[in-house]
Amino acid sequence: MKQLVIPDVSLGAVGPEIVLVVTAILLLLLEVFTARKEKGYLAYTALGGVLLASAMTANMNGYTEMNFSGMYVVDNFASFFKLVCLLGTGMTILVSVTYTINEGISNGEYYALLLFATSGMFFMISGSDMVTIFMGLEVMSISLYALAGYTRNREKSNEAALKYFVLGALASAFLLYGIALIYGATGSTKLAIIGDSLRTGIANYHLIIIGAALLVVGFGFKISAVPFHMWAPDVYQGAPAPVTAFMSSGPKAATFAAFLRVFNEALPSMQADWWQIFWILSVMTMTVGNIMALRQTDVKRMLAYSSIAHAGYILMGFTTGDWFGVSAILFYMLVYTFMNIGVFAVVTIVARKNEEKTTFEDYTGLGYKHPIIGVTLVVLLFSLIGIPPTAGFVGKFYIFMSALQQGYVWLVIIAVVNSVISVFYYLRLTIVMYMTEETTEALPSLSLSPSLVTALIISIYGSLWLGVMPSSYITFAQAASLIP
Amino acid sequence: MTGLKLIWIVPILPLLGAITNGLIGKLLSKRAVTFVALGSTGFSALFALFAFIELLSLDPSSRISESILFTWIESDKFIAEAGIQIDPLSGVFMLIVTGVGFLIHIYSVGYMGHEDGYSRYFAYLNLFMFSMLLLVLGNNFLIMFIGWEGVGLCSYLLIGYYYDKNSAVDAGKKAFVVNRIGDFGFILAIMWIFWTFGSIDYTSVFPVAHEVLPIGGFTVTGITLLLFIGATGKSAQIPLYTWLPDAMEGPTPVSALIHAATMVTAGVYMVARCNALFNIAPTSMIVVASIGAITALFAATMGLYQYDIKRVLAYSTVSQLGYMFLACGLGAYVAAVFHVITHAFFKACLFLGSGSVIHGLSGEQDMRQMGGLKKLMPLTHITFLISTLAIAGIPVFAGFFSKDEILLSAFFGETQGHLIYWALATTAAAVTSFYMFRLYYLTFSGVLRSTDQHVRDHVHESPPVMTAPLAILAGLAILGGLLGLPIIKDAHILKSFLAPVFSTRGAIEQPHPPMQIEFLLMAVSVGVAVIGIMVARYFYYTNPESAKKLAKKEGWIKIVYRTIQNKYYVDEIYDAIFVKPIFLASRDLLWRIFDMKVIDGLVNGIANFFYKLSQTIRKTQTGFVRNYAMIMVLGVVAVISVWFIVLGD
Amino acid sequence: MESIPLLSILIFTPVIGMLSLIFVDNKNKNLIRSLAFGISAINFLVSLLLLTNFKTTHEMQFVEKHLWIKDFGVYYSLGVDGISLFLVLLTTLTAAICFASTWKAITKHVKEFMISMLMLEAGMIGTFCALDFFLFYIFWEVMLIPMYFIIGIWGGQRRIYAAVKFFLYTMIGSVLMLVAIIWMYFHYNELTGEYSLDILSYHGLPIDPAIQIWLFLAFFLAFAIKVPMFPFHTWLPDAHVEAPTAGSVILAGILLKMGTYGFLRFSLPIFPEATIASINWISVLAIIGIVYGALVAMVQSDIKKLVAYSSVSHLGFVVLGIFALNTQAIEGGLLQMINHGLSTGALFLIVGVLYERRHTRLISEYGGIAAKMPIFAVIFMVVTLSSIGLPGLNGFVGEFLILLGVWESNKLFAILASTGVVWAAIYMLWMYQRVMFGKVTNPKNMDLQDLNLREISYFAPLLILIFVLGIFPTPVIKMMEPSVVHLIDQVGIENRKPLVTVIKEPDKKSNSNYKKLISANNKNIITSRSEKLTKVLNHVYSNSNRKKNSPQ
Amino acid sequence: MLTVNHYLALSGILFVIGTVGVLSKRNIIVVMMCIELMLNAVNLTFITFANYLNDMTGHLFVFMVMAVAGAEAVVGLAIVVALFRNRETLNIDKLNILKN
Repeated sequence: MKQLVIPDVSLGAVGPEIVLVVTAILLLLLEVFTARKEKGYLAYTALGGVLLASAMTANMNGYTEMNFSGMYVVDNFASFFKLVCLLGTGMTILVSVTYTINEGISNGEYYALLLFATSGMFFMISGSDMVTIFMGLEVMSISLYALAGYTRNREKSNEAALKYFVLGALASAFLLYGIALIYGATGSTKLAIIGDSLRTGIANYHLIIIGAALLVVGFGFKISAVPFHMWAPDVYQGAPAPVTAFMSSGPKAATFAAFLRVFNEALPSMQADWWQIFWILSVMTMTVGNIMALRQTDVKRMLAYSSIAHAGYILMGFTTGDWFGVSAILFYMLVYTFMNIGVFAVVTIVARKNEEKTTFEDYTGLGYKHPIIGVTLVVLLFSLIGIPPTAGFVGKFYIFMSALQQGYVWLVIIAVVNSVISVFYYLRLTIVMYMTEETTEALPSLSLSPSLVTALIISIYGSLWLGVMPSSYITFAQAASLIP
Repeated sequence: MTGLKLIWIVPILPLLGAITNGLIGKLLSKRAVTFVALGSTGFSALFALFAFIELLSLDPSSRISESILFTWIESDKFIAEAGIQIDPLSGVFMLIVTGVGFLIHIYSVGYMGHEDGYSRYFAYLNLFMFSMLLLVLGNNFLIMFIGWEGVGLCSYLLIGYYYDKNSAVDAGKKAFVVNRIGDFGFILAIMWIFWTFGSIDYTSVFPVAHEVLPIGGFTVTGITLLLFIGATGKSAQIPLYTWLPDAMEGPTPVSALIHAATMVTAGVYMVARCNALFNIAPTSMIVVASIGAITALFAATMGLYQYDIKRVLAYSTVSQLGYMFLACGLGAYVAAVFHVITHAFFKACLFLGSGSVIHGLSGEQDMRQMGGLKKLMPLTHITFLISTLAIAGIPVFAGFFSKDEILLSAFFGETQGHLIYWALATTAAAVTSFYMFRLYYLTFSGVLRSTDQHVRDHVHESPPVMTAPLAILAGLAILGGLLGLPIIKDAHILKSFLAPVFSTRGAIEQPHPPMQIEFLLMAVSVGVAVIGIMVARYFYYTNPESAKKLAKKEGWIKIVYRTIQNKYYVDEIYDAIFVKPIFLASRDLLWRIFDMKVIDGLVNGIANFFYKLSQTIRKTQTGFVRNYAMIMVLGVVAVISVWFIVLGD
Repeated sequence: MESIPLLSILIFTPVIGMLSLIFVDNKNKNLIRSLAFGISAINFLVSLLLLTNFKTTHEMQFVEKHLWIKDFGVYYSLGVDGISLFLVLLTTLTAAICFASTWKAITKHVKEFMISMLMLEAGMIGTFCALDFFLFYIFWEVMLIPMYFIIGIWGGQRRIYAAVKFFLYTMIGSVLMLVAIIWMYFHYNELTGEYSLDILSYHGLPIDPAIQIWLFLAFFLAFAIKVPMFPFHTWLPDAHVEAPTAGSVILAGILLKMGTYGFLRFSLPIFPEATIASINWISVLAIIGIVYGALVAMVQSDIKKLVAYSSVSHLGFVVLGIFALNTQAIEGGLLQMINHGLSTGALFLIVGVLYERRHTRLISEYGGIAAKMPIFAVIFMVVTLSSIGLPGLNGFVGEFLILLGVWESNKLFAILASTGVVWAAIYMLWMYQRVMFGKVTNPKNMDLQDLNLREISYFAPLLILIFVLGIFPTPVIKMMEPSVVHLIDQVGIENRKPLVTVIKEPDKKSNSNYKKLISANNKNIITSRSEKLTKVLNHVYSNSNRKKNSPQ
Repeated sequence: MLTVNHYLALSGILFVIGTVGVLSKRNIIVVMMCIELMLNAVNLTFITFANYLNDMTGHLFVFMVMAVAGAEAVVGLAIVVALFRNRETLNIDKLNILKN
């Protein structure tokens, strides 16, 4: 009778996750016991939880440890991504404080779901075993399905949630099938062991290929890479604005982390094969994302395509497959989160009650009526295009450098042409804001709550300060890129 | 020696006059403006005289003095100083410009008295004096070029003085553009000279010209031809003369000063100055001579049937310039300069005379409206007659001596085909005397034919301020000849004075025919002139109707009459060949089609391509979940198959 | 004097001015205008300090170098030499004049306009002084944003089309340049072992000529669009016609010089073989630009478009001069850049004056203005003559030196280019005649009042400079000479010694098999890392004792 | 005698049937059932491999998948209920407000 061996479990490593989950549950309970009117402070408790978690992850920086018998790893790479996700969640909470009150949606569960999704992301990021990654992915996805359809009375939101659910489930089925095949071929689901067995060479190589391809599909769906991006525009447009902001930053970062970890740890020996796949994926994603965004009339939908395009730029970092490319992805992800959530914050402000003000025409004369919002949006847009002194430029510069270092000249040229195409639709917004003759009816005054202002300030800080003085963040990203 | 060092004052004074009149002219009274203008030109003339006398005091061999003010452009090896050089040639021209210029200034006071842009006129005139002096006194090609374009600018401004008249401004623009075409050749020549000699100063280019450049070589011919293009532009020779007749739109004193005496002779000065280059480029000499001769005759014929008094004089200037270039082409630079001098006197006098006629007839320029002014304007008549005799080449008058020298050098020249030049020149002389006397008889003899009553009873002799210069110029037209009279055993004053400038290596030896052959030639030329006068007298004095009958006759005479009348349709031909096609080509071909359609079309096309592409791809986003799922599954299949293909190679 | 960071002051005074303007409320427009003008005037005076203690050597002066991004080897390094000194001065002068000239022109959103102009000024000065590729690229693109807004917001009817076209044209060029910069960055690392983006250390870097051509083309496209050279010029007329007066003055005065400055600072010294190989086709393009620009200018009915096409023609001269690669031609080119800035800047101010009075730019609308506005007529005449290149004024000196230099390198090119001198006279004088001379046909022109004192005050500096540079160009040329001679030595192949220690000779690998080589050495990077990984794992399995310092 | 390949083939077929079901079916509930079918197909593969490699991870994974499938079904049905309340239809082709 084998003696029961209790595996050594150090709860310290999973401290941040625990904090998040506990806060989420606390929120659920609190919502039941508090009266209707002062629901506001729930958001701030959620924010408190996020800040505590980020404090804990920050102090774990620079400390690497394999935990839960090889299923959960804590290293610089993980803590960097976790901080990025926390940043995304924190800013989303700030944006959705007034949103939830205006829309009259009960905000207890809303923040709980946000925190659950973030904890799911954490598991994905630190998972060094397929099981953990899968579990993290599912926890995140399911809470996002619920969040997407949170404003029940809106048809768009329901439709978005359903589409996201059906296609998400389909994608995770493919992912699972991939994991199963790789498990079958290599005999384990631990990334390190998969990597070893691949290096030593295994019999049925075809199984591995199909498995890896299915992995690419599963993860590709989550980051909306092109053949699997169809859900993104509809879901981004349908879901409530703060949720879209959250969806476009947090989950993407987590999926990239898992993607990187799986492909750089488990399947490095096949790098010679999968860089072509990523090369094609990146080009397709960039080009389709940018071209589709050209003729959009709805700002949220345009931003959906722009986030697809940015996923394309990030995929460029994959093709290199060396630490320089990974650090480029890390830095770009950080900058991207700042920019994207900032833009969605502005969209939320302009959309007002029941989100009907999201077409381009609704932004006419915004630059003059609300100079602060106008300038912020301009800076964020130019950062999305990648014009210097903004952080977007440094991010793109870094990614192009990593690609060019490996000699992918044509990939960079295509990316560069894509960013010129992207100028078209980003500038259309500035044209509407500043250059068209103002319509007679005055734009109603927009409510600027302190939390929204803080979110905007953070995004401006991220877009400009990182653009001017990025060196400390770059060193942090480079330190984090060495997956042990 | 100090006089020569201060030579700078001669050009600077008119410049100061121009600046004062230009900037504050409006505020000053008319008297003050006159004082400034005349003062500056007067003193400049005075200083020019002192300098010239001081130059004479030097012994002939070292009659040259340079004074450099500052370095204008210095870039690595290329150095262009702002320097003035006075030597016999520039001395002579300086005197003409300042002398005749001063007289014309005095005349203009009377002529332009009642104009409102009075200060503007004198500002431009002084500026012209400055540029012309700079041109003549410059010590390197670039300074000459500044003067060159400066005079072009002033002629543009002065021709277009009556800027509310569109025809005047058009004429000004035409003059500037045609000059610019000439300058295009000149500037290329300067560059070529710099890169062959390493410098553009006269003193370092001319002495070594014959060593550096092989005689008749490609470079020297190229340089000289380009220089000559510049000269034709400025001195209105065959290809680029069309601007001079139109330049008559400007006020008459302007025509007198610029388009008779000084500016147009700039080309002759340039060719004379570069004689060292021209002498070693025989082909260019032939080109210069032949263009000179052809222009002489061609322009003379065009002068035949003009009815505007100033146009006749304009064509006669073009033809006289032809003579000067013919002389240069034959190597007789002295004869050319001599003719420049005499021409300056009598042509200025003719123009001012016609000016006083026009002034008298309050603006009437058409000869058919004139006549019988002999009695009404005696002084103008006398001076006009003297100058007409001078230009016709009647002995005693200056014209005869200078023109005769040119004919002489043509007759005895060594360049082959020189006899043809002589024949052309002589016939041109005949035609010249004919149209000059036609002009004389139509304006002064007979009875006043003017139909306008106002003109008829306002005919008056011009005030002394206008007739005094006329008298002086008429006097010079007579005495001018002395310069060339071979009194002391063929020691032709001017020749000996200018000898050092023109005695460069390769200069064509001037013929010294025996006395009697010289007299024979003189007789021929005088005879030809007299014939011209007689014919003119017959048609326009004895029986005026015959001229009209002749004009009516059908047949080939009509055709000839018509073509000459319309100046051989040269203007229309130029328009058709150059102006219209370039304008239309650039408007429709270059701008509308190429710029708009091709380049912009391409740019907008690419933008539309992306727009259409995005339109088509957007259709795939149908909104149906099942389509999305289908594309996803296809994506999966694609990824797997790509992976296998990749693995395959 | 060396201690004071003059160049940073020059760049950041407008930025500070910009920020201070934000707090001025929108209402009192005159305070905003005078503040903006004050700032740019101070900036101009400060830039004069540059002139006074500029030592005529070819080395960079007023150099400032601080570490900026450690990981990319990017430094915040500024410096000025003979080539860029006068362009900086031209920038500060034109900017100051622009602020003075837009007193009446811009009425709506004055604050935003002044902010954009100040940002533009900072960007331009930065581009001229940057000595680090990264910094240069940042300033190069920073200029785009304000110019886009200036054309887009305060422009004419088709301003949006013109603004977007301007933005895209410049963006495509500069983006390809970015790819070239990054490529060279790694090539530099291969040769010398360490990372640097400092422009000067790239001078004379041995690059395999086959690749050098591609890099040269990338840089050439960026600068050719900016110049604008012949095929890429169609954005200029649109941008000029639609931009407000101050915008087109700055656009014509300075932005066009970025392209030619780029050739001098980057294309010539860094890619000498490629430059020499491509002299001919570039000169042909330049000549086409000269003749084409002039001919099309002749037939324009809108004054601004005419002046825009004349800029294409003038800058064709400059490019021709630069690629003639001898001292006279390049010095002529540099001088012509300054002269063009002055004369075309003045021309646009003149069009602005006319537009302010009659709100139309069509030549047919005018006629006989000389009678009504005599002072204006004189100023307009002087500026026209300077832009035609009348000797004695500044235009001639530059053009003559260019043609002189081009004559030495290729006679035919010189002859063809010289026709440009004739075309210039034709279209400018014809335009001048139709606008100023003739009778006053249009009733609206009857009561045009002449320039007031303010307007004359901002024309004065330009006119004085037009005369001074025309008569005394030598001091300016003397200051440029050492830098130009040094530049020509760099292009001359024989005595070019790389400034930087080259570890190994650049192996002649062509670009295509570059990737196979890369993916091969990529494997060994990964394999080395995974050994480390397995060690960690064995450690975990072999002894399951707990880690020492788990994060309690 | 049933070898590993047979089981793998079966699970592959099941997986394909599930995918085709998702693509073709109009009723949302049926689509969800097909997704469950696909997940169970994957479970089958896991068990075959776990048995073949006689290693416990496979079996562990199956439990995880079942738990996830359950959670997913719950949230999916909640969404469907909300959707039905608004649109009174379960036909997936009716849901195309958000397009191009």
